[in-house]
Amino acid sequence: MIRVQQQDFDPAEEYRALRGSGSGTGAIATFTGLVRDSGDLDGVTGLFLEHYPGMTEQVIEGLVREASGRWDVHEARIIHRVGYLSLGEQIVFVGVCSAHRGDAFAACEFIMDALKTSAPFWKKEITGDSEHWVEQRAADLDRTRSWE
Amino acid sequence: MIRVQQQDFDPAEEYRALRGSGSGTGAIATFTGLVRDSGDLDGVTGLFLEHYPGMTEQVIEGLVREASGRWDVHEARIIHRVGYLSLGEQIVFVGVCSAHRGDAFAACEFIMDALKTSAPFWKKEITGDSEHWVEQRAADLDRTRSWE
Amino acid sequence: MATNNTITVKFFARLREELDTATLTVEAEPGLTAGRLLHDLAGKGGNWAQLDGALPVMIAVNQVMTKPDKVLQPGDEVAFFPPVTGG
Amino acid sequence: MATNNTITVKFFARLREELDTATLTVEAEPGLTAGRLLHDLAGKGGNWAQLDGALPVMIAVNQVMTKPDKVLQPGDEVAFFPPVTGG
Repeated sequence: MIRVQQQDFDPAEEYRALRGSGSGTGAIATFTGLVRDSGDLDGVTGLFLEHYPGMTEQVIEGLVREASGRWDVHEARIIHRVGYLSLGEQIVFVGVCSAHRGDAFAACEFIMDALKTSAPFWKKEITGDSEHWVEQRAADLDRTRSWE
Repeated sequence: MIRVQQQDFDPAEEYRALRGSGSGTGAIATFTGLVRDSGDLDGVTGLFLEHYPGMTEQVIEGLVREASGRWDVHEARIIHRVGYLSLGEQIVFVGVCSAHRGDAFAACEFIMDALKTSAPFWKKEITGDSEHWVEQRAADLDRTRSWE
Repeated sequence: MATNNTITVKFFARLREELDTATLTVEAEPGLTAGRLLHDLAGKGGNWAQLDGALPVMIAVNQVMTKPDKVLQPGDEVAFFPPVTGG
Repeated sequence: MATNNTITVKFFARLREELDTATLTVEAEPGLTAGRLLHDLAGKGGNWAQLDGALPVMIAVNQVMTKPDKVLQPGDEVAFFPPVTGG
């Protein structure tokens, strides 16, 4: 399940769906990203998120396929929001269920790391009086390469 | 927040508490373990979980302190159930919030791995007509040692 | 969308803003590569000059990430954008 | 709880079941170690014999994991149990 949307999401609903995926599920790992008050800039009051419709979904589907090839993944649910988001709002959700916790953690973290470096989203930080397109962080690229 | 209890828990409530931990929180990683139908035995219909009251809480507090020393942890919430649990029921929840996703994932996985090898809980698998105390898995010890 | 003998070019994020262009259409010349198209567009000068190596530009053709030597076909959709920063 | 000159001994999980004992009280002898106490208990025979090395037994004194050479003090709570399997 992959969704790119403006509206907010409820992690509890996603968790319920993952939990309902079958009697062989023993482990559910989730990650949620929030808008926080310091990124490249301090005093961030919001973000603007742009994406490339169509390509985004294809890239994320590819990441889920790749994760499913490497680990035991019963189901993966991914939501990424776009548009204007305020401080504290939810940006992204990745949830994975599996028989085993190691696979659930690894697949969840792999997808999340790869989302940051492979999926066509761009983030602009907004402070009281300025805007600033976020630069890709070398640390994010390094994290993604560490899975290769 | 550490709780050892017989009754079920709601991951959504724990998530809300983690999300409310402050404007510097950018990342929330959670893990939930469920009773699944195959462990040491196939056809598992339930578990019985025993613990050492008092020591359990102390050990888990120590794990949270250790995680907080190694990673940026804004808050950690841990719930472990005891008593009789049926197939599909929730056993354990670990949730961590942090400024950064790498810290949230690492602390959450570290605590979960260490719970399995350090906290005084014992699991008995129940099938239709037999019971069986689960043996500690070498793989779990290896996972915990990998954090050393 | 591109018609018979054209290529659709898209820009995103900082590039879309600085070039004040989300989409444009170019003629599909035989053998035209994505990298060559980028170089040609840089030749317009002004803010367009940055397309020629000043900052990293990622390339996708038909919504798949690709390298500059990719040869473009009539009807292709090529996108140029800064390194991604979602998640 | 242990009174003045005694030590409280607890068993958990498989050991509790197989020994049919959750708690017992022993005299605190000077210099008695947790490992020596385990050996003495194994001397009771029957299912108790397994305490002497047949299967791994973990030891906690006053709710902290410890090694067999730990010397026990009057009033201590010592627990013996199989390797843990929670989570």
